[in-house]
Amino acid sequence: MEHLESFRAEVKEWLEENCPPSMRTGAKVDASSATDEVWGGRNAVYKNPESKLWLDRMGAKGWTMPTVAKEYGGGGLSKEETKILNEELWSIGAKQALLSFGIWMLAPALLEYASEEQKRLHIPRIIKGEIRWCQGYSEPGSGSDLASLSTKAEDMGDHYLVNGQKVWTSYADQADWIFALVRTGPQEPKHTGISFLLIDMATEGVSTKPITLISGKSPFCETFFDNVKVPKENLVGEVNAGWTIAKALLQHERNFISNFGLAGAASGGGNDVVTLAKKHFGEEDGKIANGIFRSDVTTHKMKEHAFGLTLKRAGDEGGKASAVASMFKYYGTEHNKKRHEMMIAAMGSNGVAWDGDEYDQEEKDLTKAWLRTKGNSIEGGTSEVQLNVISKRVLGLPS
Amino acid sequence: MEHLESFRAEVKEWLEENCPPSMRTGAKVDASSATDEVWGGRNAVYKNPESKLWLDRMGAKGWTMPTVAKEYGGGGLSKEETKILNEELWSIGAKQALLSFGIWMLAPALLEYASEEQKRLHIPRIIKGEIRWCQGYSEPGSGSDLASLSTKAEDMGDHYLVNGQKVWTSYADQADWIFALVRTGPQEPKHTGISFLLIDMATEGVSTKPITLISGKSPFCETFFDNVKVPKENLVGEVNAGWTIAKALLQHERNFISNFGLAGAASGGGNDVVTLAKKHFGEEDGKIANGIFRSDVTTHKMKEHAFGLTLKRAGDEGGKASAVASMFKYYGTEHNKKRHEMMIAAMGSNGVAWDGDEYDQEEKDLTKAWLRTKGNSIEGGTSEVQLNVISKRVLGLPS
Amino acid sequence: MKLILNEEQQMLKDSAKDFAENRTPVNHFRSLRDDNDPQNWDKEVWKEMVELGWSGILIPEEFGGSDFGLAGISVIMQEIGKTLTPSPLLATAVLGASAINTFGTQEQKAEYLPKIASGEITTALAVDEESHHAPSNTLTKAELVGDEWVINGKKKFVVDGSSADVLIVLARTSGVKGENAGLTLFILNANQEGVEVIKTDMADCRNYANIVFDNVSLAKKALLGDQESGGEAIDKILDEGRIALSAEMLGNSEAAFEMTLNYLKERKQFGVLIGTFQALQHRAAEMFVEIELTKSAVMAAMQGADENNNDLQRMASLAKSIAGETLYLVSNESVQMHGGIGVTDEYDIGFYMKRARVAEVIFGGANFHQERYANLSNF
Amino acid sequence: MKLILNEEQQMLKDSAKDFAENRTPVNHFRSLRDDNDPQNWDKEVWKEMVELGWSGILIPEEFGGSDFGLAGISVIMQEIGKTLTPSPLLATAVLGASAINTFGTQEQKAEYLPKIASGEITTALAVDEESHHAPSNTLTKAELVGDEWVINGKKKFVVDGSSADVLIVLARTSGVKGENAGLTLFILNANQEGVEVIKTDMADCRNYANIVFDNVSLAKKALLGDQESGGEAIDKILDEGRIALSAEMLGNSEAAFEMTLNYLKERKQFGVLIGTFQALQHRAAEMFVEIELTKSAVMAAMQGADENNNDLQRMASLAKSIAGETLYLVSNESVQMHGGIGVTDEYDIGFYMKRARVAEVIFGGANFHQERYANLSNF
Repeated sequence: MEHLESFRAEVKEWLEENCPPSMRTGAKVDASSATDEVWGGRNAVYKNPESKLWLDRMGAKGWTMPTVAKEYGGGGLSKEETKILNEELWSIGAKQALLSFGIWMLAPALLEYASEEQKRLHIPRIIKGEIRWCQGYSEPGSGSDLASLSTKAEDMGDHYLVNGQKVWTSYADQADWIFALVRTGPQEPKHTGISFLLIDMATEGVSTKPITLISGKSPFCETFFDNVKVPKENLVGEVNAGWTIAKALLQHERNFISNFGLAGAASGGGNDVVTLAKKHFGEEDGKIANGIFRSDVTTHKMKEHAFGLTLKRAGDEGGKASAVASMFKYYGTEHNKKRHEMMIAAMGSNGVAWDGDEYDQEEKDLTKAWLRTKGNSIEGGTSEVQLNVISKRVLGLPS
Repeated sequence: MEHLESFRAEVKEWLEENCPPSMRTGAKVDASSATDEVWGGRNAVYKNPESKLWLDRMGAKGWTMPTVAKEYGGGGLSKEETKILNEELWSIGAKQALLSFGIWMLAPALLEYASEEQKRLHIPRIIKGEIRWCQGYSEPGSGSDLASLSTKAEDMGDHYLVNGQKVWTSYADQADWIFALVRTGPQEPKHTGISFLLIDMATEGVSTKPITLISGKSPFCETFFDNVKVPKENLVGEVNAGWTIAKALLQHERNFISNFGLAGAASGGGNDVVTLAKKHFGEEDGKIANGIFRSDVTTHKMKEHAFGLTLKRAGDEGGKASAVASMFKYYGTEHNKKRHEMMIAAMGSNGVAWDGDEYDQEEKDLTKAWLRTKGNSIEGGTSEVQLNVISKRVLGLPS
Repeated sequence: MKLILNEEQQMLKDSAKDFAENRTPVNHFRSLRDDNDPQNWDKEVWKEMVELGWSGILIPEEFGGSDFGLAGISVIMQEIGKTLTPSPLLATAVLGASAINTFGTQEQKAEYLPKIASGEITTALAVDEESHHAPSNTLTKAELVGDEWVINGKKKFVVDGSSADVLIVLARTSGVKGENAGLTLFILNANQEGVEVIKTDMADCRNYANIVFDNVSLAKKALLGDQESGGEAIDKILDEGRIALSAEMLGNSEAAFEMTLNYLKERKQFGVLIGTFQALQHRAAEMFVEIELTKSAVMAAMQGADENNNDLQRMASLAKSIAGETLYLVSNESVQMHGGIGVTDEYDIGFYMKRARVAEVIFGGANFHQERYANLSNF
Repeated sequence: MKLILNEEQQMLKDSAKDFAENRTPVNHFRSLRDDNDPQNWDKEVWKEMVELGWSGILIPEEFGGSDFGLAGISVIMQEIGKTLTPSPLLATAVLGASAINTFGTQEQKAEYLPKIASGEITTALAVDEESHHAPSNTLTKAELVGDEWVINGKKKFVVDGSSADVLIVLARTSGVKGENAGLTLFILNANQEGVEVIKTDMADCRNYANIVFDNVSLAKKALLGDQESGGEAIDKILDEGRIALSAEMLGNSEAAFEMTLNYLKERKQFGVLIGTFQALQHRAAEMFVEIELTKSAVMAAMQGADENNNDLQRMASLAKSIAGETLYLVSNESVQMHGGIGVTDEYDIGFYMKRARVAEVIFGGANFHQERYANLSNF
């Protein structure tokens, strides 16, 4: 305990000295619209120089991935120490130094599946935010059947020759490297002919094209590989054994998305359905003036309450079963869609505004946010896939 | 036109002379609880002798099946004449002279599929109410997969030897004869080894046992066949071709059941959910005092309204496609279940009363009626089967 | 009342179907959108619609129309709804024509109806002032100053408001917010001094505007219908509009559903057509049933309106509410069943979802109409 | 607050599970029903429950109980709910014990609590007078006449009312219908003169009674809690009852769901197990999710109650509402998925449906609790 107390003091002191003032705004990061997010990478542009400073300092300490061993550039902290670090960051309202698919997805996979050499090469660069990664899984036509992918990597002796196309690659147009699933065993059964490959996007033959969604511009891209030469040392794990790594990563993504349902609910503020309903329908005796809508809001909020408690219970139980993740992914995204439907319904015509000066920016943003939620129950495994997983893996129903 | 006018006059006069006073009460027949219904048959008991008189007179005219040809004991009336007959019966509030599965189901099938001899033997007795029929289709374990039936009829040269068991035979304990599906071709594919057989229930080896439902006593029985000898002339249609007849009959049954959804709704009176809600929740400014329940009632009643209009539209379109029947069977029974759920919910604790003097008979009846509706979406083809039919036959979705 | 189309209505429907499929498939809507067309509808297309007689369907023959009734215009709305055909049909041929024909003086009819029928002018109906539809909440004020009416206020979410030549405006001549009494309708030219029309871009790329009235002076004859009779009049006009809009929404649902069924029949996953998945089959079957119910409600409302059914209000609310709920269901399910491509702008299905939510708000959403239906039914 | 069971609670749960599975499987309930047992529960079984200490879980050690709290009794309710075990546990060990322990004088505690703990008496709480739960609508009147309270009125739908030795009654000492102020609790023996207990048979074969109070005279010490404090007191007692009942309803749902899953895994139709049909799989998965949400709501409510969470009312309403809606869904789906046998009396699944609807009414249905939750949340 004494050690932890002194560690807390050290952290406090370090933060006091090193966290720049403008990085202590306490602002939450809103992944959909924030403009001064820091994603790092070769081409990063820092509107605020202090955010670069903050990244460099945190990166140097390895505190962007505090539990990773120091030999890979991490913080080398214990769980307890990490908890303290997070508490102290929280208490000064520190901004997140680095948003990164490298941190969230690739690094954990590399730690488990990569060679020692690969770990020493890639993980420190992720932690320092030097290299920005994107994920290349989905392909046109593959949909829920991810393993049907057909981007091929031919073994040319000293390198792989990659040809094909990925879709739904987030921020591919701004990323430096991509971790991709490729078909190396065209004759193998579909799950066993897949490998996990790291590709520098500066390589000749790689190109990207942004995808416009129903909600407007998006971070998603199509990514094309046209005779791209990839060094053989960029293969992670065994050849044709990439599906195992992919599954582990997908699970991670699913957990990540399932929190959507509550993200906004927890943040409160102007986007709460109750606030919006009172504003647009009016209040009577402190109640939403439209009785039918109030009734809908109530059942919705009660479900939200119970879902929040379920997330907490799963945490308290320490359960990490993939089936539970499927439940959260399913319910969280469906709930989030419903939540946005209720918000725009509460707003009447103001809830369907798109452009121009007659409506507030917040209103127009919400219209687009509503449309964006429609993807939540598709990306990272559709709701239908999650229900399949629950019925088969949790409930043991026969195939 | 002149002919029709004189026909109407004739009918009026005949009814004036022949319809006994107590048969003109205008009371609707409530299939679930009526005690003075007339079902005819060998063992019929007539609480009111005038109901026997009314049956005999209507039967003699053939007006229990007015459109059937006179040679089979029917009324020999045209469609227009039948319409007039029904209008005149309605206008004096005449009770239905005979309730009969023979009329509703068997006779139409016999007219289409039976031999001349069979028609002349059986149809007149149905029309006069001399023989009461029941239907032997379902078997334990057959469920939705009706064609998997296993009651077998072995060809013994001069007769069939029937062994097996039927379930859900309505009023089997009071019926004289049963029309049954039996397996005559055990080696054939399941749909082509089935025959349609008429069996006198007085034959040795036939026995019945009533089934108690969650709602209490029911007209349903189990019917057992233990080495029952059935004359070969009792086979309707070709041997092993019974499935065609069965399908035609099932369609008929489905149409029949699909009207459940609106039956009660149309009848109004004390069992309407709005009336019950106002009684038990109270009224404020003429509105149901509980806002949340009022909201539920409203959407429910609007759906009911649209469903009623859909039945009317189907009638106006003259469409009789089996797929439409599936829609009505599905929606009608699901709606009826919901309607009963809402009625008992409106009544609070009075909606779950079962026995004793502290609650009204009407309340206790409604509790049982609610439970009885749970069978609506199972009998005559489950809701799931109807959805399968719609998706495949109407929407053309692939198998 | 028969819930089937008569021969005349069937012919109109066939003609509209043909027009929508061949002249204005969804790509027509897409290209107007991509071009940021300032009017959101194409003048040439509208001219062809006028030539087909559609602008005059609610107009008596003496004023150049065909008097085919609300059912006639509704079947057209249903068909063009299938391809999201942009046009001022709702605002002009339904709302404008109905308002003037039902409540106008002989002089007003003679002035405006022939011009509507001939396509010379388009109209718009300015009602809403808040985010939720509520005619009785009208605050826009009309005061008699000397011989003239002076109008002040701001209207919002006016369908086809930015392209209309003539405006019909609901204003308060007495009473307070929340009262239906004291409302009066006025008719005026959109280029009248003091009228500021601000086009607003909504999610579905239909033409909408907010309109400011700043000391707009009108002659006495600008009254449409009797003074203070606007509450009742607007109800009748809106109910006709709601029914026609419900027909359009039904068309939206039918088209989105058909696109989705086709997708289920051609898209493979895990080696099989996704239309073989029973869970999707049952959801599709449920959508089918809801669409059938909607057809009946719309049919009963439009035929009833033409037969002067005294249940018009309740039927209009039934149609609008059910059409809205069905379109909500179908648009959501359609996008979900399309998977990833369903949320891309490149694919058409998302258009139906955007249209769905905006149409839901026009002239009252399901909430509004459920409450109205309940009140009219004594629930 | 942790949303997991502590060791003590887990042991109680295991013990209850064992008891229910081995001593009181559903057949125990069935045979009591078939025998028309006048009490609807078995004295021998109750004696064994008492021996396990269940009647004393909410009673302090000084009065012979174990003081294991609401979570302790709730996990037991959950387990015995799985087999529909009939017993006076809810009315006695939850409502009676909680009421007396929380609001009783030292004297009342000493008089009643040891007897409850030892199984010597059972209790019942008489609140409702109308078909819908509404404590503030109480009309049963208690007047002070000389030194005595005289009670007149009629209570209905009293859980375990016909077998109870001791009654706790909510009566009005002032104020009018609809007011919470003016309510007072009384405790009395059920065999008191003027008390008429009429057993009522409800659909689920639990013990219920209507109770008439005809000039029932009570000594002043029959007051439970302060005069006029009954409105607040009853709320607290009912909330504990609601939470325990929600746990039982959760157990009902879990058992019905498990029976249904087993059926899906063994029943064949068209040559395959019906559990392979995707539409049924998805519906089963949805039920699973609803049950998980219910578990969390019940867990949070019962653990919160024991930690004196100041959000007790809202949590109780959340638990009761969600437990009710889940049980409604599960009981309906379970019967439907069982097909024909599901609606026969011979098969157990129908029992859960009957229990579901009656439990829904006890202490307020989803409507009541949604309204309460909304008011408490300022919606």
